[in-house]
Amino acid sequence: MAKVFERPKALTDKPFHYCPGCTHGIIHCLIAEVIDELGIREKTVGVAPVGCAVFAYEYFNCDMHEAAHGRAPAVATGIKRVLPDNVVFTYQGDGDLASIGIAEIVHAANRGEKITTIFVNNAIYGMTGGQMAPTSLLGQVTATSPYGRDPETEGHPIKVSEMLATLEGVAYIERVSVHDIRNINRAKRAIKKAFQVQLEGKGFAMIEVLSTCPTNWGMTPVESLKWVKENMIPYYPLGVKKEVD
Amino acid sequence: MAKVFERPKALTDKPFHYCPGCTHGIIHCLIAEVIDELGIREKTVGVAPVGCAVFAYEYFNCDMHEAAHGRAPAVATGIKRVLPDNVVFTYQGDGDLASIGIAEIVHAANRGEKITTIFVNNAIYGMTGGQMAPTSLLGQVTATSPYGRDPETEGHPIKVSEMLATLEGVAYIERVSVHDIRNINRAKRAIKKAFQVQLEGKGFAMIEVLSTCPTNWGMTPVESLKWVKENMIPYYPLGVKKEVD
Amino acid sequence: MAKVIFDEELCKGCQLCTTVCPKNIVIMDTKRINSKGYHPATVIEMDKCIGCAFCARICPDVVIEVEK
Amino acid sequence: MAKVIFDEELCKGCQLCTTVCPKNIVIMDTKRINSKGYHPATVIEMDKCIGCAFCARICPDVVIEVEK
Amino acid sequence: MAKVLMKGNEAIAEAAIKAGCRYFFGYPITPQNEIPAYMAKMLPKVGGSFIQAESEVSAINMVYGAAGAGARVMTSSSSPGISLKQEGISYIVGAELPCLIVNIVRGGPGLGGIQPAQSDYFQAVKGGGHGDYHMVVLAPASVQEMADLVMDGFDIADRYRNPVMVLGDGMLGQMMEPVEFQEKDILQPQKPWATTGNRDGEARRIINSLFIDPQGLEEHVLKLYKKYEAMKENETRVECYNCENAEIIIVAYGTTARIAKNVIQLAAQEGINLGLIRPVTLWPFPDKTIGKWAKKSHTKGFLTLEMSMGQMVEDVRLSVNGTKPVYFYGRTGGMVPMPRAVLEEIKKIREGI
Amino acid sequence: MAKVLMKGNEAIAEAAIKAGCRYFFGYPITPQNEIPAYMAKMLPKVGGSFIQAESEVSAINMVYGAAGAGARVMTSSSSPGISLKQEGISYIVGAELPCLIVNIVRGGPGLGGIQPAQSDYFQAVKGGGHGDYHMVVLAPASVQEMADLVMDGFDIADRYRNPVMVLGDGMLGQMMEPVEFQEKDILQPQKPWATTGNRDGEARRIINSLFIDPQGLEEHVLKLYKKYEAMKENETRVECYNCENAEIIIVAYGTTARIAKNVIQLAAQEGINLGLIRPVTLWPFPDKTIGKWAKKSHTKGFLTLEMSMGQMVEDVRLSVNGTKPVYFYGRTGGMVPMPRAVLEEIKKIREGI
Amino acid sequence: MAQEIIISGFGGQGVMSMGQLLTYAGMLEGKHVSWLPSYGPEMRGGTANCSVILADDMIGSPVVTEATALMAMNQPSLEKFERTLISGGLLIVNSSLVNKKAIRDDIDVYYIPANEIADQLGNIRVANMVMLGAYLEKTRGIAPDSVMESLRAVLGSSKEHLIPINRKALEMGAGLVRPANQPI
Amino acid sequence: MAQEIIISGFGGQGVMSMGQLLTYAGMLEGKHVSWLPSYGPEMRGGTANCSVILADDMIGSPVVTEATALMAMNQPSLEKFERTLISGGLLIVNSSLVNKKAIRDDIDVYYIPANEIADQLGNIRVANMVMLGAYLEKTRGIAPDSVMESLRAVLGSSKEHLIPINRKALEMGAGLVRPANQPI
Ligand SMILES: Cc1ncc(C[n+]2csc(CCOP(=O)(O)OP(=O)(O)O)c2C)c(N)n1
Ligand SMILES: Cc1ncc(C[n+]2csc(CCOP(=O)(O)OP(=O)(O)O)c2C)c(N)n1
Ligand code: SF4
Ligand code: SF4
Ligand code: SF4
Ligand code: SF4
Ligand code: SF4
Ligand code: SF4
Ligand SMILES: [Mg+2]
Ligand SMILES: [Mg+2]
Repeated sequence: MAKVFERPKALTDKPFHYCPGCTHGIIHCLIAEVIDELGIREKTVGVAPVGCAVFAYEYFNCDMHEAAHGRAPAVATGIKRVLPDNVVFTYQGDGDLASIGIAEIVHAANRGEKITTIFVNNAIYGMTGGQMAPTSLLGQVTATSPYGRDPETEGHPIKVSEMLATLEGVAYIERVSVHDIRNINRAKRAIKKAFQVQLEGKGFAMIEVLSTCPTNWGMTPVESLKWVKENMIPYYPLGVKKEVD
Repeated sequence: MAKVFERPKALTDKPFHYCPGCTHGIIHCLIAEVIDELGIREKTVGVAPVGCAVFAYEYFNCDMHEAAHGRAPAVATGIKRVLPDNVVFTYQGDGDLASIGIAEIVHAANRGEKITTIFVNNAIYGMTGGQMAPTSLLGQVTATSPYGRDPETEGHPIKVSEMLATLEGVAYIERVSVHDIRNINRAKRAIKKAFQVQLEGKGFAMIEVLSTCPTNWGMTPVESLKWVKENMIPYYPLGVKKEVD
Repeated sequence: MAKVIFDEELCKGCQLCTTVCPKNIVIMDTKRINSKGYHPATVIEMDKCIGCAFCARICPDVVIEVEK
Repeated sequence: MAKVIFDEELCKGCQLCTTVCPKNIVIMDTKRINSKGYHPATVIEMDKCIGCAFCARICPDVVIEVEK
Repeated sequence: MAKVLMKGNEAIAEAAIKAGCRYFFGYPITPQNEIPAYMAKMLPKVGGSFIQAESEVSAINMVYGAAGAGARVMTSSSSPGISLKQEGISYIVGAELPCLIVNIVRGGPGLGGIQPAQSDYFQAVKGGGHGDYHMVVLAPASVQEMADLVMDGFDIADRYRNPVMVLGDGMLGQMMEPVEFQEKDILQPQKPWATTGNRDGEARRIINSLFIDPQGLEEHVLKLYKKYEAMKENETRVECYNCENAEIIIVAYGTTARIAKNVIQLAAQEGINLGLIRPVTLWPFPDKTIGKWAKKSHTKGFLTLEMSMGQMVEDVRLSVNGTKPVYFYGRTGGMVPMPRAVLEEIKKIREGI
Repeated sequence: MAKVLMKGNEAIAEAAIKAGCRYFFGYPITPQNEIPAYMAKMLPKVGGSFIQAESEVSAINMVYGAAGAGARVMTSSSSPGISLKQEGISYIVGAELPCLIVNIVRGGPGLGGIQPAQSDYFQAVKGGGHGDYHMVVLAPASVQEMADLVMDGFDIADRYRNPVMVLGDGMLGQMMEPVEFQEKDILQPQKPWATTGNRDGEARRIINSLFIDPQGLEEHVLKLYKKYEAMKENETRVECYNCENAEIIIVAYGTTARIAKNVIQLAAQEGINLGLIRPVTLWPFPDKTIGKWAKKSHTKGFLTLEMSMGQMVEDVRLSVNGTKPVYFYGRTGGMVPMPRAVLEEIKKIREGI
Repeated sequence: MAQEIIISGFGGQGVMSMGQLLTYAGMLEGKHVSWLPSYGPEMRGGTANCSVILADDMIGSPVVTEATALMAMNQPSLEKFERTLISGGLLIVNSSLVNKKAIRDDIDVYYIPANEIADQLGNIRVANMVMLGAYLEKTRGIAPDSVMESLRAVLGSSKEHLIPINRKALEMGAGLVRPANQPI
Repeated sequence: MAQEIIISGFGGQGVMSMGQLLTYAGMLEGKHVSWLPSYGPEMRGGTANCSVILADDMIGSPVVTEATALMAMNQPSLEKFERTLISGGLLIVNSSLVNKKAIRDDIDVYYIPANEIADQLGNIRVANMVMLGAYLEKTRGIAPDSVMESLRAVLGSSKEHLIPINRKALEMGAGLVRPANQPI
C-alpha cells in the first residue's frame, strides 16, 4: 500500500500549539506540501509574524526569521536582496499585515519584491485574545468592539487583496478559503502558484487565506468553518485579484 | 473699481518661504480661498506635514498642528474625535503621505475619518534635497536614484488616489493639477468639494494635487509646469477617482 | 482497500475530520482521553475506507496518515 | 478698465505670471532688483489689462492684486 | 465608596475615566489588554471615544492630536509598543502637551516574553526618544496606587503641559486587589492654548515642536527645563519603610518594592534590620531622600532590587554619590525575585561590609 | 593611499563600502542625506543593493533581515528617525545580529531643528529601546575618525553579533577634512548562523528574539550580558589629552571634544592647565580611566562639556563616584559652545574650588 | 497566619473564578487579599492557575512560593505544584481527573471526586465549588456565607438561579472532609 | 598663525566651492585644514556661507568665531559677519553687489568689483575666483598654483577648458590688491 497522505517533509515533528480546529494548522500543512512538491526546501527562508503563528519558525523545516509585528515584508526584503536566488516567504495574520504592517506590505508589493506572502485573515487578533482586526466584519463583537464593529466609528472591513491588486509591482494575488476540502485544494494550488511566480522572478505574490479562530469567535471548530462560508466569503469574495504573465 | 483678486483672509501676512515658482504657494492660496468662501475659518484646524510645507502653520490663518513626518492623518483623527463639529484638514507631501505615512492615510481613509486631506504630489522629496519619492517617475534621476528610477529595484510610481479609492470609507477622491489657469480653477473646485464632503459628514475626502519642485527637478518654474503637463499627467491621470453621494 | 492511521496523541478532538468523510466512518472516541485531555478521533469499519484522504486533508494537526 | 498691483517685495521672479497674460503685458523688470535679489514682474501698458486675474491666479507668492 | 476587587489594568482604566479622560488611542499587546478592552466598553457610555489605532505609532500621534485639541487623553502599551512611541513622545514633550502614557512592562529585548519585568526603566526615565526631555514617571506598587497615581497623573500632566508615564509591569496589571476610587470631583484646567478653532480677534493657536533657529530651540529647551526644575521641587514622591536604624536599605519600586517588604519581614525574624526606600516617582528621582539616609551612621549600605539587569541602580549610585556602598540584586526576562534568595544575598553582603 | 578632502557623511559611506558593507537601507533626513546619496551611487557599482525604505521603521527591519541573512549591512538616520528605529534595534540585539547604525544627531526634542547636537546620548547609551541591552556606541571627533571607526565598527559588530552605533552630529557630518582610508583587506568572519538556506542534514537556522518561557529569556539575557562584559574588557576606547598635572579635566566627545582642545589652548595662554578625557566609546564608557585621573592629586575637578542639557555628565559622575567635584557646561538645540565662554565658566569654577 | 493558596487546573475548570470568589470573600471579611493569575497565550486545554493570599496585614509579593494550600483540579497541576506546599500544608485533589496520589507525606491530603459530585448536582461546572467547599471546611479561615455573598455579587441578579446549586456544591465539598470521614 | 576664514554670499555665487578649493589647496600644502558649511533647507536666494581653517597644527572646532578674514559676496553677508573679524583682520567685499562700506576701522578692507571683472572675462561664475585671487595675494598663505591644482582635481579632465579663465580670474583679483593700488 502506498501513502496517499503523510506529514510533509517541510514540517518539523513539532506538534502545533494552535487551538483545537484552528485552521492555521491546515495552512501550514499546505505551504509545507508546496515546498516539498517544488523541491525548494533547501533554498527557502521563511519569515514568521507576531501573532498566533509566531512559532511558525518551529514548524517549517527550513531557515526561519521571526520578524517584529507587522514588519515581515521589510525583513523579507532585506533577506531577498541579500539572497536573490533563495525563495523567501512571509506568513502573516490580519492584524500583523493589515493593521500595523500595512505600510510594509504596500511598499514591498509596490516595489515588486520577489517574495511570497501568505496572508491569514481570520477577522480577529487571535494571539492577544480576540481584539478587533481591520478585517473584522461589521457587527462583529470583539474585545475592542464590544458593541459590534460600527462603520461609523471603526470603518468597514478592509479588503487588502483588492487594494494591493491596484499596485503595478504585484504579479499575483488570490483570495482563498480552507473551510472545506474543495477550497483547501484550491488554496493549495494558489499557494503553489504564488511560489512559482517568485521562482519565475515575476514580482510580488500574495495569497489571502480566510481562516478561523474558534477560540475568540466563541464557536466550535465546525461552526467556525460554517461561519467562514456564510459570513466571511460573501464579504471577501474568493478568486484571483491580479495576475500578470 | 472692485477687487477681483486679493490675498485671502485665511492666509496670514507672512510671505511664503518656498522657492521661486514652487506651486506649493498656489495650492496654499486655493485652500485659503475655499476656507474663506465656505466661511469656516473660525472652526477650521489644519495639520501641517513635515516637508517643505512644514511651515504651513505660519501661513494658514487658523489653528494649526505641526505633525510628525507622515502622521498627519493620525493627528487629524485625534483632533476630529475631540472636535467633531470642527473642520480638520491635513496638508501633506508625497514623501509624507505616500511613503512614511502610508499606513496612517490608508487607515484614516478606511475608518472613513471625516477629515480633508490635500496631498501635494511633486514626485520628489523637496525639503531634504531631492531624494526619490514613491511617486517619482520611472527614469527620474534623484539624489537616491542617481541612475534614474528603475522599476526592477525601486518599483513603479505609486498611484495613491487609485489605491485609496478601493476603500469603503472614502467619500471623495480626485486628482488635479495646477500647471495652468484652467486646471488651477478645477483644482479649487475639487478642494472646495473635499471640504464640503467633510461638512456634510460623508466620510474621508482627499485631493491629490500634482505640483512642482523646480529646485530639485533642476528646471525653471516655467519648464516645471510643462514637465507636469507632459510627464506627470500622462502617468497620473486627472479626475475623480471616487465619489459617494 | 485503504487504511488511515491516527497519531492519537496529536489529536485535539476538534471533530473536523468527522464532517468530511464520505463514508461517515470517522468518529470521536468518547471512551478514551489522550494525554492532552481530548477524546481522540478514530475510524470504525476501516474496510469501508476508500482512501480519499479528506479526513487527513482537513485535519489542522496533521494527525492522520492515509495508505492505499 | 482694470488694474493690477504688484507687491514687488514679495516677488521671486519666477516668471509664471508672464506666461499666462492674454494681453502679454506682464514682463520681468530686468532693470530693478528687489531686496530679495530678484527682478520683479511688472505690467506695461496697464490700459490693456482686462482684469482677468490670470497673472494673480498663477502667482505662487500672492504678489498680485487685481481691480476691475 | 466601597472597595471593589479589580485587576490593576482595569483599575487604571476606571481611574482614568473617573479623572475625566474621555479619549483612548491604543493598540493591543499583552499584558495590558484589559485597559483598551475596558475603555472600549466604557468610553462610549460616557460620551468619549475609543480607537484601536492601526499601530502604536498611529496611537501616540492620535494622542498628540487629541491632547493639542485640549482633551484629557491617554494611551497604553507594553515594552515593544512603547519603543514604537518614542518619536511621538518626544514630539508631545516638544509641543508641551499633557497626556498619560501607560507602560505595563514585559521582558525584553526584542519580542522577548510577556511576563513582568522592570527593564524599561532607562527608556522611561532617561528618555528613550531623541533630544533633551523628561517625563514624570509614576511607579505604582499596588492596584490601589495604580488607580490613585493615574488620577494624579492627569493633573500633573495638565499642570506642566508635559506627558506623564505610569510604569507598571505584567504582575501589577494582571493581579487583583481591593481598590477604592477617590471621589474628588474633577476640575480640569482651562486650556487657552488648545486648537479648538480661532475666533476672529483671538490669537491663533499653534501646536508645534519645530524651532529651525537653534537659538530659538535652545530657549525652548531651557523653558522645558525650568518646568523640570519645578517638577523636581513639587512632584517627587517616595515611601520610606522601616529605615530608622536599618542596617541595609533596599531601594525598589513597584513589584520589587512589594517583594522587598517580604524580605524585610523575613530578615526581622532573623533579627536583621532592613529598610526600604520606594521611589514612587522614578523621575523626578528621590535622590535627596536617599542621600539623607545614606548619611545616617546606621546605614551600612544599599541594595537596589530590580526585575532587570540593573538600571535604577545607576540613579541610586548617583544619589548616594560614593558615601556608602550600593549593591544590586536582580532577576530579569520575566523572572520574579524570591524573598528568601534576596535575603541570602543580603546576608552575603553583610559579611562583606 | 593619498588623503582626500571629504565630508564626514561621505567618509562614513566610503568607509562602509571599503569595510565590505554592500547593503544599505535608510530613509532621508537632514543632516545625514549625503550618506544614502553616496550609497545609492556606489553600491550598485560594487554589486550591492541600496533601498530607500518607506520609513525608518521599515529600514531597520530590512537591516534585521539582511543581517540575519549574513550580510554586512548598515542604516543611518538622525534623531527623530533613530527614535522610530528603537523597537527594531531592540529586536536586532535580542536576535544577536551584527549591523551598523549611524545617528547624525540634530537638536530635539520633537521635530526640533537640524543643527548639530549631542542630546541623543541617553538614547544611544542607556538604551532607547525596551529591555535589557547595550550597543557599542562609537563617537568620532574628526572626519578621519568617522572613516576609521566605521570600519572598526563592522568588525566589532561581527565579533559580538551585536549592533554598533556611530554617534555623530550635524557638524561632523557636514564638515570637510582630509581623510585617508585604511587599505586593510577585509576578511569577514564565517556566519554559520546565517539563514542562507538549510541543506539536508544541516541544523536549521532560526533568527529569533522570542523566549516565551521567562527562565529561557533570563538565560538569554545573561548570555547577552556576558558579551557586554567582554566588550567592556576589550572595546573601551578613550583619548587622554594633556591630563598630566591638569588642574581641571574636561570630559567631552565628538564635536565638543574638539572645542575642548581650543579651550585648553586658550587656557594655556593664560597659564591655566587643563586636560581632556575624550571617550571614543560612549558605551562601554571609560569609567576606569576617568576614575584613575580622579585619584590624581593635581586633579581638582571635572567639567563635562556637551551639546545637550547634560547627559554624559551622569556617567562621568558615576565614574568619579564622589571623589572629586564634577561640573557641567552645555549648549543645546543646535547651539555650539564657544571656547571663550567655556573658559570663563572654568575660571568661575576655579574660584569655587 | 496568612493563607497562601494555589488553585490550578485545565482552562475550562473555573480555577480563576474560584480564586476570585475566595479573594472577594476575604475582602468582605476585611482581610488583606490578593489574586494573581498565570497569564499569556495559554491556548485551550493548557493548564491555568492562580495564587490567592488572604492575610491580616499588608501583603508583599502576590506570588505564592510557599503555599499553605493547593487545590489541584487536574494531574499536571498536582505534578507541578505539590512541591511548593509548606510542610503541614493542605492539598485537595480532584480525584475525578487525577488518578495519581501525592508523593509527600508531610502534608495533609484530601482526594475529592469533584466532577462526579458536580455531575450528581446536575452541573459539571460547579466542580470547583465542591473543591472550594472542602477548603473552607478544612481551614475555617473564611465563612462559606462570605463566599456565597461574593458569588451573588459576581453573578448578578440575572444569574440568581445558580445560587442554590453552588451553595449545595459548597456544602457537599465541606461534608466530604468533615472529621467523620478520615483522610485517605 | 592659523587662517580662519568666512566666505559668504547668495546661494548661486559659488561660495561653498570657493571655500572647498582653498581648503583643498591647504591640504595639498600639508596644512591642517577644515571646511564647514552652513546647511539646512536654505532655499534658493538665501545666504550661504562656509568656514575655512588653514592651520599648522591640530584644528579644534571648525567653527570660525574669530575670523582672520571675511569674503563678503553680498550685502547681507557683510552685515552679518563684519563683527566676527578680529582686529586687524582682512575684509574683501564684492563691491559689485555691496553698495555699503564697512563700519569698522580696525580692519583691512578691500572693495573689489568681482562681478564686473568676471563679466569682462566672459563668465559671471568666476566672480568667486576673483575674490579668492585677492585673498591669496593679500595673505600669501597659500600658493595660487595649489589652488589651480585643486581646481584641476575638482573639475576633472572634462572641464579642463575652464582652467584658463579661472587662472585669469585669480590673477586679476590679485592684481587689484597689489600694493600699487591702495586700500580705499
Ligand atoms: C509592536 C507590537 N505591538 C503589539 C504586539 C502584540 N500582538 C501580538 S500578536 C498581535 C496581533 C495578532 O493578530 P493577527 O496578526 O491577526 O494574528 P492571529 O493571532 O489572529 O493569527 C498583537 C497585537 C506586539 N507583539 N508587538
Ligand atoms: C521621522 C522623520 N524622517 C525623516 C525626516 C526628514 N524629512 C523631512 S521632510 C521629508 C520629506 C519631504 O518630502 P515630501 O513629503 O514629498 O514634501 P515636499 O518637501 O516634497 O513638499 C523628510 C524625509 C523627518 N523630519 N522625520
Ligand atoms: S487563538 Fe484563534 S487563531 Fe490563535 S490559535 Fe487559537 S484559534 Fe487559532
Ligand atoms: S524644494 Fe521644491 S518643493 Fe520645496 S520649496 Fe523648493 S521648489 Fe518647492
Ligand atoms: S480516507 Fe476518506 S474514506 Fe477513509 S476515513 Fe478518511 S475520509 Fe473517510
Ligand atoms: S481533525 Fe485532526 S485533530 Fe481534529 S479531531 Fe480529527 S484527527 Fe483530531
Ligand atoms: S489681469 Fe489679466 S490681463 Fe491684466 S495683467 Fe493680469 S493676466 Fe494680464
Ligand atoms: S508669478 Fe508672482 S512671484 Fe512669479 S514673477 Fe510673477 S509676480 Fe513674481
Ligand atoms: Mg488574525
Ligand atoms: Mg514631495
